[in-house]
Amino acid sequence: MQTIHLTIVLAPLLAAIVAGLFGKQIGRAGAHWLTILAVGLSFVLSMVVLKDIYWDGGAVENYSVYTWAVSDGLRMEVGFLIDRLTALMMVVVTFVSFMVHIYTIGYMHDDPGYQRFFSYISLFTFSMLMLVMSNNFLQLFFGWEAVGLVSYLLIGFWFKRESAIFANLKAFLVNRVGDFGFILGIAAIVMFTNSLDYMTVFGAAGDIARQDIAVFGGSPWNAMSVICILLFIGAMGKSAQAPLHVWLPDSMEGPTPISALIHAATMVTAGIFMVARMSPLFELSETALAVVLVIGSITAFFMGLLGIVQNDIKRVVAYSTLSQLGYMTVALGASAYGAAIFHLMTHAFFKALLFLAAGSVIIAMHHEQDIRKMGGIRKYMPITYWTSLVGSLALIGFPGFAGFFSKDALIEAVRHSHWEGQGAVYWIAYLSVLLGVFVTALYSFRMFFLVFHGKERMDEHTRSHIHETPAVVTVPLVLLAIPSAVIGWFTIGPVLFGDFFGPSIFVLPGHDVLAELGAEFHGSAQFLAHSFTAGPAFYLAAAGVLVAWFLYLKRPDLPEAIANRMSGLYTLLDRKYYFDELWINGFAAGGRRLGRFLWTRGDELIIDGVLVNGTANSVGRLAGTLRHLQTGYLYHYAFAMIIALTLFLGWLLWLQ
Amino acid sequence: MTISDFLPAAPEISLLCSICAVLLIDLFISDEKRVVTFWLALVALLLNIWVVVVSAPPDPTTIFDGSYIYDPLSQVLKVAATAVVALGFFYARDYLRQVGMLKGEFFVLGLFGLLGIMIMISAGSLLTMYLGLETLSLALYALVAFDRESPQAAESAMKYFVLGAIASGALLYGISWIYGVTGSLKFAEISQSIAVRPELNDVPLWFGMAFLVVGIAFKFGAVPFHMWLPDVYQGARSPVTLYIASAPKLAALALILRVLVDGLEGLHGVWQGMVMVIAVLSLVIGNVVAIAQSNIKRMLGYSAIAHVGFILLAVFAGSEAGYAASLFYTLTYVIMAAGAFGMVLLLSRQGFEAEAIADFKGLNARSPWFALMMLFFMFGMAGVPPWVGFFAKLNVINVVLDAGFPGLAILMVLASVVGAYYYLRVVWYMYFERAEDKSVFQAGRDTRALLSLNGLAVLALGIAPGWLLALCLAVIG
Amino acid sequence: MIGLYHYLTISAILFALAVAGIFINRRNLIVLLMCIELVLLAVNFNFVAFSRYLGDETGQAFVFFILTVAAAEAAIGLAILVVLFRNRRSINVQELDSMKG
Amino acid sequence: MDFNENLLSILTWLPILGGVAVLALGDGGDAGTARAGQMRVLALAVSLLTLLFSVVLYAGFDGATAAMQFVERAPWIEALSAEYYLGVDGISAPLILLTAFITPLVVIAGWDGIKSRPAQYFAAFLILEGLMIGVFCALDALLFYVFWEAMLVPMFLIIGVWGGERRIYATLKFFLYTFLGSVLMLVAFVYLYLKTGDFDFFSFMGVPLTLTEQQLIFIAFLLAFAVKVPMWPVHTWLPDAHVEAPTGGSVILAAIMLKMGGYGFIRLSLPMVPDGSQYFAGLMIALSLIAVAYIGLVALMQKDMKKLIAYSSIAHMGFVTLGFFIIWYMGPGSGPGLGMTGGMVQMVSHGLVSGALFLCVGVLYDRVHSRQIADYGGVANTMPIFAAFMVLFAMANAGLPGTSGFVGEFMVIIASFKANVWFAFVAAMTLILGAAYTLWMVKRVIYGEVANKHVADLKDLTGREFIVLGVLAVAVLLVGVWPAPLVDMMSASVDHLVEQLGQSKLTAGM
Amino acid sequence: MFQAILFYTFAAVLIGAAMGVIFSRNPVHAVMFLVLAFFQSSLLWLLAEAEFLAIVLILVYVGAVMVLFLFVVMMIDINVERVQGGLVRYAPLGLVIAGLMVVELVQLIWARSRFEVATGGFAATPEGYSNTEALGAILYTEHVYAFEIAAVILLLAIVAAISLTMRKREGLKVQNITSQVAARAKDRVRVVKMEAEKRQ
Repeated sequence: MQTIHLTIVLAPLLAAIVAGLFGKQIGRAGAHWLTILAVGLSFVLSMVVLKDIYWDGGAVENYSVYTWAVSDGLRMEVGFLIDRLTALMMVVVTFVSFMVHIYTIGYMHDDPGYQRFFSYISLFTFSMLMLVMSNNFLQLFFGWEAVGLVSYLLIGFWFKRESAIFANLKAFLVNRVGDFGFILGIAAIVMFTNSLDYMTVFGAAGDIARQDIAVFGGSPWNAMSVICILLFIGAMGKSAQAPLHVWLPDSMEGPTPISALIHAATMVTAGIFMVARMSPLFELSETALAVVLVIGSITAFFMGLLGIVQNDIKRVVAYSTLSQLGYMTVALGASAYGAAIFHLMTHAFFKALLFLAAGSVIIAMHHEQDIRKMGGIRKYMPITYWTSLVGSLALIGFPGFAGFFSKDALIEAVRHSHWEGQGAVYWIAYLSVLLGVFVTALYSFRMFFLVFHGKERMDEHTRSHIHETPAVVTVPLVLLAIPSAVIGWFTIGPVLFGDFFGPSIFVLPGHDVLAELGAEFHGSAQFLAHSFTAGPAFYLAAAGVLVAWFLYLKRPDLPEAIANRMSGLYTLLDRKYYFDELWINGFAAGGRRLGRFLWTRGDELIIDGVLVNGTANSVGRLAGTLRHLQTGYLYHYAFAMIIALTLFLGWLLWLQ
Repeated sequence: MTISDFLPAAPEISLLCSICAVLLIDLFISDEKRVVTFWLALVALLLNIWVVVVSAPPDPTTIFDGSYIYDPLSQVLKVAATAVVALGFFYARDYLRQVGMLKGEFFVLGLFGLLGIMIMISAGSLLTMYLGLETLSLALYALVAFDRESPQAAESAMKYFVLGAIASGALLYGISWIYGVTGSLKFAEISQSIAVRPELNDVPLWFGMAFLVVGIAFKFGAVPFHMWLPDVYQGARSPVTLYIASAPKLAALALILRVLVDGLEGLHGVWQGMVMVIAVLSLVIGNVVAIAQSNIKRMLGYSAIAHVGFILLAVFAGSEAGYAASLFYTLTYVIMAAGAFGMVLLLSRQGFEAEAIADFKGLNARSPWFALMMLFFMFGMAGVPPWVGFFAKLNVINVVLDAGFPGLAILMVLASVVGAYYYLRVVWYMYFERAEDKSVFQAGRDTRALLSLNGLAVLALGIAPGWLLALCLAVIG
Repeated sequence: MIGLYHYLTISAILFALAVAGIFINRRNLIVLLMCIELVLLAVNFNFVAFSRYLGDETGQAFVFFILTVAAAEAAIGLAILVVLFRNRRSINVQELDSMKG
Repeated sequence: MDFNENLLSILTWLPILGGVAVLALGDGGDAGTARAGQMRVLALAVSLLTLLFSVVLYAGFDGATAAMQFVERAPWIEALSAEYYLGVDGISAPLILLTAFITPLVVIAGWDGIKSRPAQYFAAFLILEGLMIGVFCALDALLFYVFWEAMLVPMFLIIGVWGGERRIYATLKFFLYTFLGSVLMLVAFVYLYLKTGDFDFFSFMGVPLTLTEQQLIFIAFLLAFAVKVPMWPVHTWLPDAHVEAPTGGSVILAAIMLKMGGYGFIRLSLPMVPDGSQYFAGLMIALSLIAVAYIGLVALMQKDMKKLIAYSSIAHMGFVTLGFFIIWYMGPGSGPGLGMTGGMVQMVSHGLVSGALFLCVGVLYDRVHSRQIADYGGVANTMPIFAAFMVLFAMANAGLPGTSGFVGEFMVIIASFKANVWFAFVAAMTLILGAAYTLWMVKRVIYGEVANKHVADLKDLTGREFIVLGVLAVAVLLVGVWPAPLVDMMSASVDHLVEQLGQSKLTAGM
Repeated sequence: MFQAILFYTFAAVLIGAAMGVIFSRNPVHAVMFLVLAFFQSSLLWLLAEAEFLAIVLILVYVGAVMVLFLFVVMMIDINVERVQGGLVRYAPLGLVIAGLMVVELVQLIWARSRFEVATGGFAATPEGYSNTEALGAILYTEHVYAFEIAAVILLLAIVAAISLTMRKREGLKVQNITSQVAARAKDRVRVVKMEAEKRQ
């Protein structure tokens, strides 16, 4: 089994290295064959692993591959922890990645950086696998940063575009803000346990929770809360939770397959995965869970709102991703880790689908991304149209589609998570997720209608060239559409309520909402039926679709009127709540101003000018002054001698 | 008294004979063949070294009723002085030939100066010391004025003369008081009577000592009795500056060791204060003012003042290790100074005096080897290891700290940082600037070899300073 | 009675006058040379007085040597003066400042 | 053959003698002559031979013991009881390897970029290499000091002769600054010598000292090492020196010379005056953290690539000192060796990464003759291979896991959290600042449209440049992926040091 | 008593003469004052029974050295007017310093030194004492080394003075005996045979 694990990880890495270093030699076809084979191999083997651990009842494997370093009692290892959570993530990651690889052949067909691109996405697959398969914090952090690096490289893939290289820098830096918290969290863990190993740390969780840590002078905080919040800051960065979400919409500057792979399906869910993985810690800090809950709900609702006013097709999907990530986070905060992971999985399929479909549209539109310049392309691109519809329905949680099961379960979980002392937090979370359903439906179908239905607003030249994209594009669409439609039906039972995760996720008995739900769960059909009566979610979604239909197909003049009427709100949304301004003009510019001040005033003026050169110049001036004592006149010379002699004599005579 | 009683004084006697021989032979040499005088002088010097070595009695002895001392210290100093004078003559020869000043007087006066130095080194009484000092001084006055056509030389000679005479006057006045209080002129007896009659350790003797210190400080060129030094270094012709800058420092060291240590060791507590003030002032003024100089001879003059500060601080510490440190410092400094002025001479030629520091610009392009040698001298003087100047300074820091003056030690090192600047400036001109002058050196092969040897010695002594240090400790102890 | 102290005092006054003469005189170099002679004279007074006080002729012998050296010194000093005068056509002390700083 | 008896001497003197040979044989004035070519080959051969011997050192090194290995001992200056005393332990051995590793790269990097007096250039580097190795080997304070100071001379010349526009100002500042710092160390050495009677490091470590003495000695050492590291506020010589130095000079300066300061702290300050170090640990930590935050911000605003990297070096070296001094704030049994190991790994890593970055800048400078960020843009279009290297090293500089830059930072942050939450808080800001200044530079230089004609004319890496950067890249990744061999080399010595620091040296009755 | 009067008289004149040396504007006058000062000193030394030195001072010093001074002063034709001035401005400060030095020395002599001074002045010389003889005795025995050095110094002074001042003056007509003796007729006389001029 260990060989399989290693193969899963190393196959994409080797492919990435070969494609990256010897891209020229192996050629375009060589690059894509090599990487696709490698990722395909990983996918197949991941399935083997999943099968082994789920169906064949294989044991959880936790072992170290090699010792990275040992210092003063702290062992830093590289190793794997393969349990059901991991196995599920591996399958998701490799599957989506596999799809994206295939899709890329078509999407990047004419790009000069073809081999480089394949190298990057293979490298990404490796990094993501390292992240999810890790059995310790060091490797987790490695994967965490490595996926960030690849994300950086891929957002800036078209490095000639000023907007792209701005976006990748921004993405990296905002992620670094999260990592800042993350590494402090790891440090805090090491402080209390002197270990980086998951199992050791989880074993010591109870101890940590009983300890305090003095952060501000005399007021000690609960150690576990501090650790969990710090770790969650990392998750906020990677999973684009407000206010660290600003990088994700901009990351759409990268090629679309990347948006699908990294910025929708896999990397951004790393934070969700991490929190789920750390559930033994988070469970012990209700403070931390409350923070998670609030951040998640804010993201879920408010980021969704932004999707309504966006006109770039990919950005709409991106804001949708933000919102969905918020949902997952809310689930985490409600201790419904399983629901979060479940939603993560379904989301991976349908969001990848949506992105790839959007990409397909973009290809057809000759890289036009503005939905205001589209419309009515349904008839030109039937496959894209239908798969998009599946994706959208899955996204809004239309009953029966994958997203429905996961989202509904999630909302239910939040509704049940009303445990003691949560008061306002509970209501914020619950209302956010509910209203979010409406918002999701609204923006999803706004986009859907604007793109595929209604008037054809593109120019003549473009229209004459619109046609369905080639098979390498459409086949992954179809392959992704199938699970998007049906996977929820099959998997909700086992994954969510069938104790799928077993010991890999730890929930305190008092927090276990999923168990509560599970008690009422009697099969997918019943769950489906139940949704019409259990809560307003379904109706909210339907309302969203209707409103979208009304505004964008029936009365396309209305949105503008509304925007004009409520210009304040519109501007607020249009400017994305001014978060960009806060980060760029506030922190970044402030940092630069401070840097300039410290440089010119501190370094150049005070240290260099006054202290260093000042000293040197004073010595020079002193030299200039003292040399005038040497007047050249004989009598002054004699005078000096005599005065000195007289002073010596006086000293000896009177003072000695 | 038989002739063999004079044997310890054989070096002085033989040198005087050599001088007379050179003086006479020089009369019969035509100007074209004047270089013969140089070789004669060189032979005289080599002979002198030989005599110093072979005539040494097995044990320290005194002759002429204690007026003349032979001890290992005197032997070392005499060999060193003779050697650097020879070095100076060598460096001077090509220069003098090029500027048409190759005259016998230069060598004769130089030999007379050496004789004075040797007399001082072996002086056992204040009288001999004074006479030796005058022999040296008179020779130096004449040497400074040696270029009769140069107004600057004459001016500096005049300054040197007048101030030197005042200093000798002060010295004599001090001697008279010491004579009056102790009733003797001989160091051994003075020291003896201070030890026997502690009541002598009082103001009258201190006054005498103070006047003596003035004289010594003048000879060393220590602040505030240093004013003559930069002018003389600058005004004299470069070979003369070389001469003044090297061997007489050894004489000054002998002067201070004989007078303050052999004679007035009992007043150590009193002269320590004076020496410290003088040393500190020298250190500070010398290093700081050197920065402002553009004439390299003048700059080296100020640098000499700063080095004297170090030497005096070593003496100030007042231990045997301290005296050894001062001896080590002086010996090594003299080697470096000779080399540095040798470089100035090497660069000069007919109608061109390489006196400005700027004249060293681009030397690395003209002659990498000699640029390297100058670099050795400069870093050596700056006290950067592995050149020997570092160990000289290290010893001084060592003894000063040992004497319990950490503040002085810190002052010393700070002063050497300031001092490093002007040495670096020379290096910077040689290596970092473009050459303005492209001419080739005209010095003979032998001179160049000697100069190279001089530079390498500065490095070699720095890498293996142990034997010299041990020697210094041995001859002092 | 007139004794050691009186001679020493004369010597002291002469010494002080001589050095004062050196640094207040900024006219004629020859006067400076004469001041130096005065310094030596003061020293000689001390030696003679101490020699008599101690009853030891060494002091007087020293004076003898001082006189010899002073003569030699004067000869060289005057020679330098002559060289200087030939070069500069002046022996004004105030004009001897071509080197400074 | 068995060189172990004199291995350290060989490592020290081989490059020096090689340098002297190159210098003596000369180059006939400029780079074009056949003689100059031979000298290049000779210089490379000597540096490679040294590298070979360093491999012998590595092979023979026993990581399990904290004792000095390959010890050589001979009398040197008997009057001062100074000895020719060499030896290495886990603290110095990695730095020697680093030195031996970097120098051949520098020689290759300067292969034909140096037009004037190439022989002197190569000789200076070889001599410098020997002296630097000497510093790391010396166990006698006087010998140490001699190497320490002598090192300044070749560097002074390297910057001054082959440097840029303001080279004279920069090199004088460099020399005087560092000279000022080290002379006080000399005074401290002499003071200790007077206490112990010899210059043996171990005597210095063993002698009891009062707290006042320790404080004063610490300050004297501090000035020497803080200037070298450099620590805020005595860092301003470094940006100037780096900017004006030729590429090789910058590389050596950043890669090895700065390490001298860190080495000094760990070899001298900590074990010789533990109580003094403890007394000043707060100050040291504060200065280190200022270096991380303040200098990080300053680096952000630099317009000159070399200056930016120079400032980044200062910030990174802040981690080294932070790692060394947090030990006093960590409770017993909380693994204080971690910070120290982290600091030392950071030294090695920074040597590789900053050296590589300076080489990258040198590659650009050789082609365009500008170091200004504004003169570039879109270099990736014309130099894709170079861009890949540059991004890799930039990432390493930003401390990306998997590269060497991460290892030390990670350890130090972890350890400093144990000491105090806020130490770690400020230290971790490097994650943001380091990425910000490095990647912002990358963005402006590497990415974007081709900015101007110069960039359009750029040629990608030559084979030689590729080898140099490639070797460094491999090293950076190797250390990042598997630092254990490096860490294991150090661990015994670090443990020993930590133990040593636990014992106060205060004299009884104080 | 008589001795005291003599002493004070001579001393007063001596001091006066010394001041004359310092303050006189004309160097010739200064030399004359200096000669006067030497004479007074000589007299004072006679009072102290240092006869030999007193005589030597007059004979050697005044007779030779002072004449040399006078000679140089006369030789160097100095414009007295031009070298005046500057004296007054610095004189006060100079005199203060000199005064301070006198105060120090006088305080030392009279208050701080502890010589056992017989009230009767210097101890009387023994019967039959010859100052000259005594001096001679030690000069050629105890101080023979110093004596030799003094001789060297005089030699040095000769060499130095000659080398500094002796010069070959341009246009000075001297005989060169060697060349005169070595002259040959053919060097001096050239017999030329000239062609007769052609008639125009």
